[in-house]
Amino acid sequence: MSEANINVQQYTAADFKSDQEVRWCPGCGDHAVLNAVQRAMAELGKPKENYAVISGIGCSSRFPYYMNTYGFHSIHGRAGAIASGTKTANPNLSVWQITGDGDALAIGGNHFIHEVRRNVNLNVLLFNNEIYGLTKGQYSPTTKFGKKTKTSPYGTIEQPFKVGQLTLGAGGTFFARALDNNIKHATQTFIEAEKHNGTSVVEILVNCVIYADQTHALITDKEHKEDRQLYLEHGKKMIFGKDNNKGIALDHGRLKIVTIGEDGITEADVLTHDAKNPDPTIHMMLSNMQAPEMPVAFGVIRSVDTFTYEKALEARIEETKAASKIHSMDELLNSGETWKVE
Amino acid sequence: MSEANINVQQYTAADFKSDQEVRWCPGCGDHAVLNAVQRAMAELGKPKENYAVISGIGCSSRFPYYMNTYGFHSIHGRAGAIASGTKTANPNLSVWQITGDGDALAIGGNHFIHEVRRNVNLNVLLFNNEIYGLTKGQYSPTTKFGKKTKTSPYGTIEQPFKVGQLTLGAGGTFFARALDNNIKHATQTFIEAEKHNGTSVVEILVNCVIYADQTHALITDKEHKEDRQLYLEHGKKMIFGKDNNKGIALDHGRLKIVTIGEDGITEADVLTHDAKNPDPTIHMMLSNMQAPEMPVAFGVIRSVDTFTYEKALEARIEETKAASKIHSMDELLNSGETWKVE
Amino acid sequence: MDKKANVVEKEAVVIRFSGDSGDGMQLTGNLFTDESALFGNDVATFPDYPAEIRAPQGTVGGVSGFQVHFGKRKIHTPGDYADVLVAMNPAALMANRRWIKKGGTVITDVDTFTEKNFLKAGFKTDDPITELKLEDYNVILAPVSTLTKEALKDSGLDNKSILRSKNMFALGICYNLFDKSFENTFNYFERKFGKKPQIVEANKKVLQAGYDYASNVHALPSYRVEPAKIEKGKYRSISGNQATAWGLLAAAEKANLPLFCGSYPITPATEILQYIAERQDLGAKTFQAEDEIAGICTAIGASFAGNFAVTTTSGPGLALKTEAAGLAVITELPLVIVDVQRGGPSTGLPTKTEQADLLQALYSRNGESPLPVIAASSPADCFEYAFQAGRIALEHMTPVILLTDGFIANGTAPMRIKPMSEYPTITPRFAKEGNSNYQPYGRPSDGSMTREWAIPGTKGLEHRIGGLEKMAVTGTVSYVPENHQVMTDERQAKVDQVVVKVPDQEVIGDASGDLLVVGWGSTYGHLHDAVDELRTEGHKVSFANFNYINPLPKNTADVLGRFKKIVVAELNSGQFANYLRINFQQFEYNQYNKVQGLPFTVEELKEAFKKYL
Amino acid sequence: MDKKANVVEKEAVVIRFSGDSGDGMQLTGNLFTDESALFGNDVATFPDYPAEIRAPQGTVGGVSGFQVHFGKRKIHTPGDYADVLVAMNPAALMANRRWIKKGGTVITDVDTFTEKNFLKAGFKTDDPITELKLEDYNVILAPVSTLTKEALKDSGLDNKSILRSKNMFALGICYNLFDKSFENTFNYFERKFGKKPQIVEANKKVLQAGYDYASNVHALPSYRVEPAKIEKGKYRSISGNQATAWGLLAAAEKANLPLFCGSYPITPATEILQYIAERQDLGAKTFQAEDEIAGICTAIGASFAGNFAVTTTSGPGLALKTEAAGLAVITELPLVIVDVQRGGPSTGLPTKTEQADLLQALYSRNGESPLPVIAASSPADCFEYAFQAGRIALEHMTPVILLTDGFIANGTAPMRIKPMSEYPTITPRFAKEGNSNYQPYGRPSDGSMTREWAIPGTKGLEHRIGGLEKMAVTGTVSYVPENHQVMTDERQAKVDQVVVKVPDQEVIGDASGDLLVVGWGSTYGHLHDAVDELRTEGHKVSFANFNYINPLPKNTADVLGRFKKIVVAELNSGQFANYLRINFQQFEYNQYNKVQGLPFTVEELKEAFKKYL
Ligand SMILES: Cc1ncc(C[n+]2csc(CCOP(=O)(O)OP(=O)(O)O)c2C)c(N)n1
Ligand SMILES: Cc1ncc(C[n+]2csc(CCOP(=O)(O)OP(=O)(O)O)c2C)c(N)n1
Ligand code: SF4
Ligand code: SF4
Ligand SMILES: [Mg+2]
Ligand SMILES: [Mg+2]
Repeated sequence: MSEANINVQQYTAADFKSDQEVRWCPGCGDHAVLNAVQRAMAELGKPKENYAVISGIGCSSRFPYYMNTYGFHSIHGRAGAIASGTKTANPNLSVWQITGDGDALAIGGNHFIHEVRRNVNLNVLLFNNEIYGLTKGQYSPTTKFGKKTKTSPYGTIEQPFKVGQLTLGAGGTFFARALDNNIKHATQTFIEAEKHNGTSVVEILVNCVIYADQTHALITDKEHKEDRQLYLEHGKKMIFGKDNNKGIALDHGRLKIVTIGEDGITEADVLTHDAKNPDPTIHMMLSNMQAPEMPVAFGVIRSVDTFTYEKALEARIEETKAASKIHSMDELLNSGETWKVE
Repeated sequence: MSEANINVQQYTAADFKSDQEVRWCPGCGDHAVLNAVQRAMAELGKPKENYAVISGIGCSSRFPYYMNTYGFHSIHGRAGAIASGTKTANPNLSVWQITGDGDALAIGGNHFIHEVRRNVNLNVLLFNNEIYGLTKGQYSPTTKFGKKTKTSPYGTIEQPFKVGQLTLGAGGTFFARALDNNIKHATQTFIEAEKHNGTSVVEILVNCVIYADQTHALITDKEHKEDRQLYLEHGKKMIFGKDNNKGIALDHGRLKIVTIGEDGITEADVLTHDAKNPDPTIHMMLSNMQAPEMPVAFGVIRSVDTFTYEKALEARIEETKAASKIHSMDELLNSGETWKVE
Repeated sequence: MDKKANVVEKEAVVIRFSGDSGDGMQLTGNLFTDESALFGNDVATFPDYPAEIRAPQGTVGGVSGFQVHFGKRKIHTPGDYADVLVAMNPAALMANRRWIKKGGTVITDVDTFTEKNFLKAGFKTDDPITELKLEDYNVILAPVSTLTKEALKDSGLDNKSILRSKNMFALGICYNLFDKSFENTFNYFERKFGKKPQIVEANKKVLQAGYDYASNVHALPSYRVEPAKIEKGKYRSISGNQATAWGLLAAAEKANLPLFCGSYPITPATEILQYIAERQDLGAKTFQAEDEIAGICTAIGASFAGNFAVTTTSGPGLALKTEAAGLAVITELPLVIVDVQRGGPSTGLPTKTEQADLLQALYSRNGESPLPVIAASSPADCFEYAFQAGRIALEHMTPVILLTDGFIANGTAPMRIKPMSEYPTITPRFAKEGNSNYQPYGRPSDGSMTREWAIPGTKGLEHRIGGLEKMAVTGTVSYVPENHQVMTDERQAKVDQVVVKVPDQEVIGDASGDLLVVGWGSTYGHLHDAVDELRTEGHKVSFANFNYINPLPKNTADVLGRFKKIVVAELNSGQFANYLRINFQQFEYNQYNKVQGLPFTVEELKEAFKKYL
Repeated sequence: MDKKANVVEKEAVVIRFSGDSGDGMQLTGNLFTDESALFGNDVATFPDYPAEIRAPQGTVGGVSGFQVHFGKRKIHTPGDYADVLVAMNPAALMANRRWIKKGGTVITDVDTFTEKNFLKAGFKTDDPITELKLEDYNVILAPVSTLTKEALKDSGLDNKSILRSKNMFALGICYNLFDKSFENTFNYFERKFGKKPQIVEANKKVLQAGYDYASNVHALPSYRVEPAKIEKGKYRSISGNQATAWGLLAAAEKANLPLFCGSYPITPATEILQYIAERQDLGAKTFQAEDEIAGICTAIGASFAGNFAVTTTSGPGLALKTEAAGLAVITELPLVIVDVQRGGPSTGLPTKTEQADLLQALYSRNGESPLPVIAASSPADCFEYAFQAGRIALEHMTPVILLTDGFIANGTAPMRIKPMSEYPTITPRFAKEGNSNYQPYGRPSDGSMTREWAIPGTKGLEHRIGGLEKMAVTGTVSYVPENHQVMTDERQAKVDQVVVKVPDQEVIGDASGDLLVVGWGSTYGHLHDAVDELRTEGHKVSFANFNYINPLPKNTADVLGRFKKIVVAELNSGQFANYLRINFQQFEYNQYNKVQGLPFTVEELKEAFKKYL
């Protein structure tokens, strides 16, 4: 299958629905993400058979069964390694890794930081519900400090990972954030992720209605959401708020909220988002913003183009082939020191 | 063994030498680090029996055999988890994890980021020689891009981890850097690491004379070393250079080198190092500085005090005990619903 | 109530409560069980959850069940087939059809018989009774929803809350059916909903309404199950996972060491970690690790530090722990590894039961790497075997694998509460402070092969251990060929020596005869019942259930040799049979195996064993 | 040279070159081997590195050795004991004393006999010959260093460079001893140091000096080993690890698929990864993963994508891969897992050899999780068995474990180069584009049980696979109890069916007799020689060496049944013997086991087997 083969096709989201009954709890945030991925794939227009959707284990990891593409529901934590193998073996596939906060950051943490470091061209959709859903409610590496769960009956004593910080710490070239209840924005974010060359990590804040209901409520609750959600776009000003008059500015090396029209602040004082800046400093600050003090950033926070692992490998192989005298096993076997017995 | 027990003792470095012959290659950087650790422990003056030195597998991980303390040479990559268990089980011990760039960041990557996240009070000495020494010269996750090694005969195609960036990405509270050929400074750095409450990650640049000789030469070579090594001290100006007239300043959110006395620059323009700043932004920039463009930072780059995992657990247990009616198995077995058969 | 005149006496009865996940069947079943136990019956129960957290309402996938077996005799299993099936909707009927005893009683809520529900449950017609061929059964189509609403029409509760107490109506019917009082259940309502008197009243009312309804339905039989002759004492109901957790806590107490549990959640083992996490009041430390490898490794680190360390998991997790288990073997550190087996291979059938990790437990480590393996055989005896696993680990300085499985881990049964003073004290061989001649791998002269445990922090015992082969006695690294043989043999001898702690293998039935049924672990109950019934039928069959797998009891060959034939029955493809072939090649082993994610049924076992009689 | 008059003809000779790590003994050994092979001898070699990268100079720990066995007959092993020991310093003498054949020749550099060196080597006196009781040996105290310096005094080289060619002096002595030409060695110098003519000349000069020295030492014997009758053809020298790598490459070529190797370095398997990494010119992709789990998982991902995927490791790494291996079993994806066994348990003796991962390979996965297991038996046949492992994996859609070990992995032997056209084409069952009725877990009617492989990117074959139990044929998730049994049985039947690819078990010697020696894998050579010698002595003993472990060859029971006694000899505590007990309980198995990190010696085997004759 050559690149030329990959023409834009006409699809609808329904073309990506498999015949399997979706088994998540009613109200689970995963439903919306499924919907958004199906829309994104339809919109991208790549041939359906070129998608491989690869997951680990968890509620969210049931995802591939519901997709009418090639799919692999693997073992807990290993989706990153398996997806890396699939993509390296066949760089023409569009590989989507589906994973949870437990799957990617607990048992799968090593594969996660290494796929990010290698910059394999994968789309990593990390469903962060801050809990182990499938095993019925134990704390995860993203569970908020102090939270009581089945394995922390007296409250956790662990600081959670910040997904963006960890991604950038591992040298990530792409980090974005989406929200289960904003399907339209999530769809666009997934499309951006697919378009990025390299490991595209998308943290999706999803709600587990059963074991961690309302864990993202500070951000999603109706009353405050406009004031606590900042939608970033490359090249656009970082403006948000109910009245669309709040902005993010840099003050002595730190981000702060300013109000346009107050204290002489104008739009010019507000930062313009530069997702393509190779320096990760501002991206790190943006991805670390937490409510209620600051708004939480959504959309593509960082997207820096560089070479990808699987393409670099292909290129190296082509160079080596061109430079080598050996092109078959027969040539290899007969190369170097040999002798004849007659 | 109670805290009271831990009086300052009189030791010399020799007290920490075991009777085992040191088996590293002549010229290996590990020898110097061993020396520095023994000096640091002697200087710290804690009872020798309270030290537990725990390693994985690798040349560097042979370390515990050479220490006359409690020691555990475990399996590849697992030192972080084992050390976390030891420290959590007995918070009175001073636990030193000895690990390599392969041991900690390849197979042990997950335990590494999680110990850092949990902030278990360990001293993690990460011997970074940018190679797998013990298995005779394969590239590691810190090997420089493009380097030819036994498993990359045509050059690597992978971006290396930056140890400081990864540590801070995982939420690290302490990061320092030391050099095998500066024993005195390394000794002091190890003492700082022990004094810090939490996971103290010290990246030690060591030279593998056999498989990656001179990998740090850009920093260590005689001619340039003063200009390429910046020794940080909390509260002190970031000044370095042959003539002690170079400094690090902040310019539009980026670090740059300035020369005191040129272009009107005075010492006041040079940054003062604040290792205790909870905001990791500057620490990240400092730890990411690379030669030859910038000097490489040595010493304690970040040291922020917060609660540690093992102490938080102990405190939680004490609270629970105080609040509970159950203090023995008999009480537990007889609690709740029971009935009698007569 | 003339109906009560013809009460039928029963030896034992199986009831299966089933309904939608939201129908409260687990609570209903537990309340019935408690009443039975308090009355003096012996009981065993098994819950049966759907694989999904919340499968779509009304579908077969969403059915939640709870089976209770109670009797006037010793109850060994939750029962194969239900005498009474309570099915709260058509899906529950559909899902459980195969589990109703021939001619049994079916109580179902006829108010849920709607076209939509039939469709969701996968019925092809609107007559589920005929479709399921239940004509010869005693089917009670009770208007449960209607009568519940009726009973609570003046309660002031909204419709949703009212329908939530439907399950109490069903429970009331069952109480009537088996002539039970419900004092204890009323007490439960008070305790549980004390702060909401409206709810307490509503539940009481509906329970009574169900009871009264049953009094008036003449088709309903009336049974009585007399109290059983049970060992005197105080009892509590316990699940296998809870008993395992508590047995480990008990071992820590008797060893006077803190318990450290390093684990990673995995079905069906997670609850052990949860039960231990609750016990911070007993000083237990749980470390929820980032993965299974960190689970066992933190435990090894804690063991090195001198705690009683354990790690808990299921098959796929055990696979991940084997490299580190080998480290515990070569360093000779005490450690208990609990494997709650589930359906395999790979992720397999995570919520189902199986016994297919036996060879994995025995042989999954690289190199010659022996360790003791023990298996529990009932929910309650998980306590005993967890305790023994801890005792062996601590007193013999070795990792020990304890095998349970989904069936006993989730099932519950009464456990007699023994005072802790009746358990043996556990005494590890600690090296003593100031022993200037401490040899980390010295073996005592008493033949026990157990090295001394020197705890970091103890003055003068500084030493180094590790995963490389070590010189005998001193423990320094050694590449000497002969020494490797010596250490290989010593490690094996140490495990063999554990046999001193292994009680002789018991035989249930006569000590010799035509057929010996051999089982291990959790199939105990079913095999026991099958053999009992065959014996009652006059067959010369006996039963040996193994709890100690490695080392096997001293008298094993003796036991096996006294029977004309042997049949090994297991929920796998023959792993214990193969293990016996390795150990006692002189005997012929027949096999009965099943790999369906389900326990045996007594019926199939009897049929299978009769072939050899 | 009248000395040459009394040349002794020899069947076969063992030389061991030994010296400090920096003395170039590996090169010396290899050059000698090449000369012998070119001359027409059969050869086998084994290097013996110190465990440390650079142990302190002059110590026993720092001694590096290289043993070569060459002969006019078929050579099966590198030899037990050396006819000639070259020892470049006292430490080399000390380290290898036990490996000299009684009365053999010892050539040592007397210039290194200094007090300091004696001390470092652990001698108690300054007379190593007496101290090591070498009086009855033919000890040549050659002034190697002095004469090397003498030979090069006008070379213009510095002292250090001069001393670096000492090894060529020793080689020259050996060439004289065995009457060898050194044309090929001279050629080597030209090729290697062509750009530094000074070095070429120096090496030639020293080699000649050594040769001339030997001509004048009358104590030195003169041997001749005639060419062997070897199968005609073109040969190359190959190590087991290289042969494994190339065999995998060959399978990829014959399957017309890219080779993907996902691995993590580990002794003694690392070289396989390295040899594959070199072969980017053949399109091979190596993925050096972050750990063993990622190694196998990237391979599984590549297999899913349609590559020929392999992962390579040693015992501790295999332990880490078992969970994922189970995933390959249940998803039925092709995959070769190579385990180069080393001394265990745990880290154990990483640079030493052992056969103790057999049961781990067979049984380490959770649940019933069968897969084929194959073992190679010599450096050269690693090529063949790696190829067969690939063929079975790809044509039967299953993971396959290939076992080799440190002994054959590091050892070298000549391999006859067969043209690739003589190897069978490998034809996986690909599902075809446009097959609208593709059933991921459908089984063909030909009984092979092999499901079809649908490669992502192929239009119309979109489907999902995973680790949960799957419905037969369709592959969708299924919790149906009977289906689990069906799939369990199908997976087993598929592996059993691989027997169609397994050749009948051969017996070396007569087809029946008094004793059958049974071995598997790498002990082939030693067992072969021991049996040959016993047969020469008139004993009715034969030998069966197993390469196919699971499934076993069809005629195994038949082979075993033809002998009065059976003895199973293995470098472990009896794992294959136990496996045979499981499979063929009807026979009695005697055992001979050794767990010392070393191969057998022919001598000890003969002695052991005589007990049964
Ligand atoms: C090797 C292994 N360990 C543990 C488990 C149990 N397990 C399954 S899913 C899961 C956590 C899932 O959490 P997350 O990835 O956040 O997914 P969610 O269910 O929340 O979507 C765990 C611990 C397993 N299946 N396999
Ligand atoms: C499970 C396992 N995998 C692989 C190995 C092989 N191995 C031993 S050390 C090592 C890498 C060591 O590199 P590093 O940690 O950087 O230590 P160094 O030798 O460079 O000091 C590897 C791959 C092993 N011993 N165990
Ligand atoms: S348990 Fe939580 S995460 Fe899982 S399906 Fe239900 S709502 Fe979603
Ligand atoms: S190989 Fe390298 S890292 Fe290992 S001991 Fe030698 S110099 Fe040090
Ligand atoms: Mg989650
Ligand atoms: Mg290294």
